[in-house]
Amino acid sequence: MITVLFFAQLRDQLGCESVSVNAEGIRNLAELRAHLLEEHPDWQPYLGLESLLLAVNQTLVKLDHVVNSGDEVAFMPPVTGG
Amino acid sequence: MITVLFFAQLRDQLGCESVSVNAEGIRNLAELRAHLLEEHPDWQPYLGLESLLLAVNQTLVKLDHVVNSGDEVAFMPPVTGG
Amino acid sequence: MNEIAVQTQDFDVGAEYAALISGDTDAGAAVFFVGRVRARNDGREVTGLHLEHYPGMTEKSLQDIVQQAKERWPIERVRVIHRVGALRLGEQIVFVGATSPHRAAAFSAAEFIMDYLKTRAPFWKKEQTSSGELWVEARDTDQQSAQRW
Amino acid sequence: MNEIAVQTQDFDVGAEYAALISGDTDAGAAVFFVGRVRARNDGREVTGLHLEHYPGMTEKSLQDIVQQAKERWPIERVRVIHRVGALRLGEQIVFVGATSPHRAAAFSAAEFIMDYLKTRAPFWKKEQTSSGELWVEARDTDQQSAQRW
Repeated sequence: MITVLFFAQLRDQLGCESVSVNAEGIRNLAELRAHLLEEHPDWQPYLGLESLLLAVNQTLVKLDHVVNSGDEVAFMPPVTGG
Repeated sequence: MITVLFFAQLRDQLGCESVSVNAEGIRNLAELRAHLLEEHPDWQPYLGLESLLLAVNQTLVKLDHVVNSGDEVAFMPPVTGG
Repeated sequence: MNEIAVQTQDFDVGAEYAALISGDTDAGAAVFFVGRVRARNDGREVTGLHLEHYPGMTEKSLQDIVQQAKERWPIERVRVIHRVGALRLGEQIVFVGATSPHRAAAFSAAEFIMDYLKTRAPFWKKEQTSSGELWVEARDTDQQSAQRW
Repeated sequence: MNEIAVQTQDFDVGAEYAALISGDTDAGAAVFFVGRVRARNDGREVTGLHLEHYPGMTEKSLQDIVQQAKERWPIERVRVIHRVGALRLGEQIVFVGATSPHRAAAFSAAEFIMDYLKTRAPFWKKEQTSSGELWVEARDTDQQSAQRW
């Protein structure tokens, strides 16, 4: 399984904080996102945003980054700390 | 009269902290320096240095700056505060 | 002293400065940044903030940013504190301190850490304003600042 | 609070910071620099300094530098303190603090003030070292730093 986390306004928009996804057949973040959008077509306006930041196991990565079972994945709006 | 001040290592090198100079016939800092060097030829290695900073009435100026009777002139080594 | 702290409680700038220079006579230069909740942001009247973060990744990303700063400049010591949770108007949000033998290195390291923190560390601000709550939008100018380095 | 102080006595960084932000919720960003007597300078072992200045011109030149910073950046408040006289190893020499609504402005103003102070304000350091006293030489890198602005 892959743990997927959503933060800040993205979490509010999806009405969801985290989901567990079966890793089978999912090779990278792009495929993970496609899988989530298949199950939740109404997430497209939010999860489809190019501006989102992506992390795998708490490190920022790009959309082509490999994901494996056991990974912690995060979809995040652009950060606004400091 | 023009009051002339010397600071830091320049003061140590000249062995002099301040002198009063008759302003007559002295139009600018270059002429003031020439006048001082005429009276003290041994000051040339120190007062002749191009790196010296010059101030008239406590404002940094260039060698062609006009001087008048009553002015306070300073010859200073490059500053090293902070 | 840990280099990184993510915490709800406030911090004492004087005490942080004292700890950073304590017993270190090689660091001739110390630079500090403090960010606070300000009254106006993009024309909105702000009365407070809620700061959300990604626990675990926050500390990891700050440590990574500090490490990059140390690789770029001759830094003696660094301290980064970022608060999370509810913050009122005027309260302190973030502290970055860097010491170095060299003034330029201390300035660059502190500004680099802030620029990277602003664009890479997983914190999000939700503003309380006179017309309700809203998530703060990221700024292009922050991206541009981070791309300088 | 005066913006400029030239003094023999030490200063308290925490108190200076508190005064700079007191009652001002528009200044979201505060940047501070502290310069101290460091143990090594150009390979020499330093045990102390004597700081000479040009009384009157010192204050005037610092005020002029602060004025230039205010014309370049949206600064809320500025504070510059420079000590003179005898200073021991590790003691504080100079404090520059600047607050602004904007982070980049506060960083730039503080660094600009330091760069200009280093090349235009009439202070001179005489070092006490293990091999005697000597006047510190000005650095080309300080001139280059000041020419950036």
